[in-house]
Amino acid sequence: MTTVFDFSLLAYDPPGWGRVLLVGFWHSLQLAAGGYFLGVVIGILGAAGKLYGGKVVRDLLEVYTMVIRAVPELVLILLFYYVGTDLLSRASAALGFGRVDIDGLTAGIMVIGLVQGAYATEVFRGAIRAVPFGQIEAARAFGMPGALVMRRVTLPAMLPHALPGMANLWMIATKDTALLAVIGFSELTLAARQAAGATRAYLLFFLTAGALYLALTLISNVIFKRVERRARRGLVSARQA
Amino acid sequence: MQQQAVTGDVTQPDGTAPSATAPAVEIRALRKSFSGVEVLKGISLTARQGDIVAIIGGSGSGKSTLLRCINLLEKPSAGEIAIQGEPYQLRPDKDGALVPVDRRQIQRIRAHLGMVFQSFNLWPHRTVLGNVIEVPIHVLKMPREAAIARARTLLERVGLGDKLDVYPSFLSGGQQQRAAIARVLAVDPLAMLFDEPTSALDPELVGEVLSVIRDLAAEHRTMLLVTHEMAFARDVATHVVFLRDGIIEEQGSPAQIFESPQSENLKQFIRSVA
Amino acid sequence: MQQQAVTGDVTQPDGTAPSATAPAVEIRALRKSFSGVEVLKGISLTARQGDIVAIIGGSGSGKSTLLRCINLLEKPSAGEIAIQGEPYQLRPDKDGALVPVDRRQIQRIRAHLGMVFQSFNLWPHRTVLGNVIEVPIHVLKMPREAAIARARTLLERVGLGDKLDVYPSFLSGGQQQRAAIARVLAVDPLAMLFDEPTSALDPELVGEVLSVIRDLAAEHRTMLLVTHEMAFARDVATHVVFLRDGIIEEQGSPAQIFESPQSENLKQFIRSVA
Amino acid sequence: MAELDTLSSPGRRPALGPIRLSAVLAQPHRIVMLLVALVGLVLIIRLMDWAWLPGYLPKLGEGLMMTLAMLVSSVFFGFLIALPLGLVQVGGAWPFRWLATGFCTIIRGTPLLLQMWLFYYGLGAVFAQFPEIRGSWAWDYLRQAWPYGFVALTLSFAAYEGEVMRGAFAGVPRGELEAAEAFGMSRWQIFRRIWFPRAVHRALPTLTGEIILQLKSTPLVATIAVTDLYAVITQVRQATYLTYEPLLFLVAVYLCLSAVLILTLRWVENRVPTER
Amino acid sequence: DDDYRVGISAEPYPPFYSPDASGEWSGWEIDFTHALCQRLDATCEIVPLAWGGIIPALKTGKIDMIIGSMGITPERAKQIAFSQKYYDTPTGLLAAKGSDVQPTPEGVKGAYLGVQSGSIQESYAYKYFSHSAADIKVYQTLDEELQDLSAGRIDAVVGDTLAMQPFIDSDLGQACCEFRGNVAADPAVLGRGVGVGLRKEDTELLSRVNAAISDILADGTYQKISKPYFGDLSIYGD
Ligand SMILES: Nc1ncnc2c1ncn2[C@@H]1O[C@H](COP(=O)(O)OP(=O)(O)OP(=O)(O)O)[C@@H](O)[C@H]1O
Ligand SMILES: Nc1ncnc2c1ncn2[C@@H]1O[C@H](COP(=O)(O)OP(=O)(O)OP(=O)(O)O)[C@@H](O)[C@H]1O
Ligand SMILES: [Mg+2]
Ligand SMILES: [Mg+2]
Repeated sequence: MTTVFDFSLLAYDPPGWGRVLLVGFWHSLQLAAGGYFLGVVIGILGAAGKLYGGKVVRDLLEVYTMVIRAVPELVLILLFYYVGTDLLSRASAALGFGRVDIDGLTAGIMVIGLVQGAYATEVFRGAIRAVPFGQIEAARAFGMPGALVMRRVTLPAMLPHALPGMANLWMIATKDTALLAVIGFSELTLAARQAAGATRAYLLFFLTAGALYLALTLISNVIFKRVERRARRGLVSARQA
Repeated sequence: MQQQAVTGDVTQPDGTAPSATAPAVEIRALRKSFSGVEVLKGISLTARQGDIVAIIGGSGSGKSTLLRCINLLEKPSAGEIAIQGEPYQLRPDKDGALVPVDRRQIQRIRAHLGMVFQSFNLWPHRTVLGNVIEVPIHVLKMPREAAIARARTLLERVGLGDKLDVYPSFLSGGQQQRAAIARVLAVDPLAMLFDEPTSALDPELVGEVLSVIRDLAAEHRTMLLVTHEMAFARDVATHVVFLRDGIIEEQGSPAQIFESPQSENLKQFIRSVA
Repeated sequence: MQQQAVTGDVTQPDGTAPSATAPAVEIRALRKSFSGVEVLKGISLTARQGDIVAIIGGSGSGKSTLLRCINLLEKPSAGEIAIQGEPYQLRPDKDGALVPVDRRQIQRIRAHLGMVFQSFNLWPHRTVLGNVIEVPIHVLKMPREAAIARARTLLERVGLGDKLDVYPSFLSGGQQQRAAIARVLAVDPLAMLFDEPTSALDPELVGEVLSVIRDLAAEHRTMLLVTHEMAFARDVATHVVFLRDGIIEEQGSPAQIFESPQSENLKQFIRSVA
Repeated sequence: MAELDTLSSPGRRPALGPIRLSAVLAQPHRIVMLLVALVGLVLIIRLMDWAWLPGYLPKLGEGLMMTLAMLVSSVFFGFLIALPLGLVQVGGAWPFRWLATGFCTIIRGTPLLLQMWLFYYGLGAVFAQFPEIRGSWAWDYLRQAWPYGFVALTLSFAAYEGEVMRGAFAGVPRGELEAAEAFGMSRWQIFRRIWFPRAVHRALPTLTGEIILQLKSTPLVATIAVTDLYAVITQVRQATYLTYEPLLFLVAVYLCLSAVLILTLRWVENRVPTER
Repeated sequence: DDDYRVGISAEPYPPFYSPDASGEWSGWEIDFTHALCQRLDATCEIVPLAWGGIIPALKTGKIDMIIGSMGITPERAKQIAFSQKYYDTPTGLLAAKGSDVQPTPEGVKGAYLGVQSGSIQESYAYKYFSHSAADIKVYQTLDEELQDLSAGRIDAVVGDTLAMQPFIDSDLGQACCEFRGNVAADPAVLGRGVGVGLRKEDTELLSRVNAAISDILADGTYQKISKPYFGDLSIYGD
């Protein structure tokens, strides 16, 4: 092997490995987006449960977030991937639906979503609590049903408070996809490793993958900044800024 | 709830019997405890259509709690409340509070009770116009176009015709409170509830808001108004209710209350705020 | 800086010529701009040893800026400042501000100018005692034992003898400000500079701090004091300086300033704060 | 992951220690939940296959020591690097500021796993090409895997904690520094006596969260052939072909580690005065 | 008409299976799988999985067969069923040229050895070499082992001789390393060749797979598949 990079290895068409990397990157994006979306859904439900739910719901959610935040993502991924999908397919078999087949992408999305969900729960809980209670009370005083209050007032009003946390979660989601390399899901990191193994150009492929991740982070940063500025339009600090 | 049995029925300013208009808000034997401490100790009160009831009293006397019970933002411990003749259907829960039997009844009634808060509580993520059309569209299911047209008129009326697309946090306190009033007017409320609508405002802004309320009073809208502005209460109220320590200690026309207070406490209160 | 040439030299309360004590703080033709806007427009002022100069004036008149220029927390744009007869050696930098020629001279002089801030600015990572001994030990190189002994006496004196090992954030505002005063006293300052030392305090705590300053005044310590407490200024100051719009519009004994103000602006200012 | 400190205030973590045990038991539904958990635990112990555990205990112990060694050393050295990283981003000359910001952005913007592989397989292989390096004393270390894991973990911690320190340095109230200046302290004295201790002080409360996050990053070293706790469990899984037991055991160990860490750090935090 | 999901390891294992630059998996075992599935009258999908999770994946139904150079060992046979062997490979030791490592417990004294995680060679190395070797480093892939061997970070690799062959033949391999021969046999650890892994309950599939393998061996397909990869070398063993 040489230290001089052979950039022809990155060409899109074979024998270049560009396509493999891009497909891996695409998988990473799908994973991150799917897991993030699932996490946001779990997070909103979890936050609502923690704030408005019964004692038992609250405690269970507390256990969920605590376990997720105390156990390494890598371990959680293994646990959810092997144990989770096994339990799921056993449950469905027991219910007479036959074995469910969970493909790698779905499993990966579920795993990342569950991990993200715990953090998102905390993000949304904090954000909802940052909404002055009077605004929610005003909505109730106008006869809005609970779900409508949530949809029309609580969620949009908490968005500016949640966005910084949500931006961070997205960054974490994109990076956590790399962990799925460990269960053999061919996302960007594993693709880079396979390419590197086949060509022995380790430095080249890992640096390329790193650049892709970094580009994703930087672009996401810009987008989130924009969205945040938009969401903060109505807030006082927007005036000061 | 039987009309004639209502105690503490508000008498007309001239001290004659109640006029013939229908009751808009009726409260009977209302009690409210916060974790064991009784804050309202049996309040009965009727406000008829067009009545403007000023609720006065010292700090902690239960004024806000009374007002908040009227649209069930606080769950009473005992008693009955009826809006426009329709009593809330309540049942006691295990903590001893009265909770709605049917949430939808409460929501339906609430939609026609406009509450104006001390701290405005506009929704900061919507423009002024957005705040005003929110409830008509999403709760009252009014067509969007109609809601906007009406909101424009109302905002024009409270002097915010040029602030439609501004976000609330860019308004002064007085403007925010006027927007909040417009938001309440947009549901064409059976009764309006004001909880110290000017006490969070700088002195120079109070006037703006009071003059808007004065205009509303001139239209004979039913209003219940907690206020510390005695001059204003005397001026616009048709009835004044003096609350002390969770009971109505005295009530009557502004003239009765302010010129010839009976109880020692009311006398002292009027002295202290003068 | 020549003594006799100083304009705006503060006259004695009785209106006679300046007493013979040496000047502690001399300011001559001081100007200060913030990004092009001139905030101090030529201030000349002398405070002699033992003088207690109250600086009054409306918001934004430049009081804080003047005080902060005295120990060079703000870099003046032009003018001269001397402490105990020693002028700061300054040279203009490219932005037009005067910067120290020799940092160490400034540091040496600063160590003997005690500044008490409106917001206390105690160091929260040190106990009250730690705050007071910090400068004596690390700047003045006093032996630790001596510094502690002195700090104890001073804290005793401002009424914090029992709070030595408490962290500042556990003190009330008034106690924090008294600790800040003790911290300043620990350097045995040639002059003390107070910038609205009570305006961040709740009304009931103001008295504590003022009484400590009053005690210091009785010892004839040189003090320059920005304050909004007119009664206090009249009471303790030997001279009062009225600042308006970056210039000294009027100055004199408290009696002159408060009983027979000359300028229209001062009259209005005194009316407005009364 | 500094970004998470906004999410997980460790101070608000639920009952983990004896401190809140009474509060836990005061609520009847918690007793029920605790009982359910206990029954579950007993079932797990009784019904599952734990025969492998005694035999692997020594290895697990070694793995645990490796995990802790990685954690402690990377936190320690990472923090040392984070201090200048934070400082120059607040008050440094522009080349340093740019370098520090760039470093933090790159490390925080790419997966740690990838960094680890880059260091070990990429850089490590480059080192091997130079006979000078292969001949030197350093080779004994460079040929091993743990130095690369250590470096990757340390740089990662430094980058995330560097962001925290940047905020901490920038957040020291101006007035406190001005007070020091007004007393004639020199710049170096202000830095050493006020600015620096205050910044560290402000950063401390977030440190617990950062350390927990770092603990959670340590198993990644297993992927470059460092035998930490996770790697030992991987060996167990491959030797016994058990799906559940080794993973559950691993989760339990990490839960305990986190709990112990949180309690220790909270204890340490309580010795340090904080602002109200 | 049947659909089977065939698990291989996501860690490339040339010449048996590895992804190429187009992302497709190819290699001897991929060809073998196609031949097998043809005889089973089934469509087979290749599913790359982490080696460490491949047996759980089979047991939980994520895949239906493992055709991934999995040695038939008694330990594994407790968990899953194996078909008859379809190839056999000796375990050998490939050492760096400068070192004097030999494939015996005494021969590896003080050496850094590399093995692949979860492989039979790992078990073997732990059983016979762990006392004398300086360290046994566990790698995720054989590629990385060979990479580190050529880089000099380990002294020898204990690996599948056939899998190491392409490297040994390459310029890089020629330059750096030498094959030092096979280790002493121990079927209890090294197993009885490589077989198709199946769920224990799929007995019907097992017999069909066994029949298909016999077919492939008998009708010359086996030689035809092997030729491009191994030339005339017989990988079936005896
Ligand atoms: N949510 C609550 N929980 C517990 N106690 C409450 C709550 N709300 C009000 N109280 C108590 O009930 C009493 C009456 O409160 P309320 O707010 O109705 O007084 P108020 O007359 O509106 O006073 P103010 O003029 O200060 O607004 C007070 O003693 C108050 O402390
Ligand atoms: N750092 C700064 N940058 C720009 N302008 C400043 C700065 N500090 C003060 N100013 C301006 O200088 C003018 C004088 O400010 P200064 O703080 O001295 O007023 P003051 O008399 O102390 O007022 P107050 O009574 O409100 O404290 C004000 O117009 C202020 O806006
Ligand atoms: Mg109130
Ligand atoms: Mg000021």
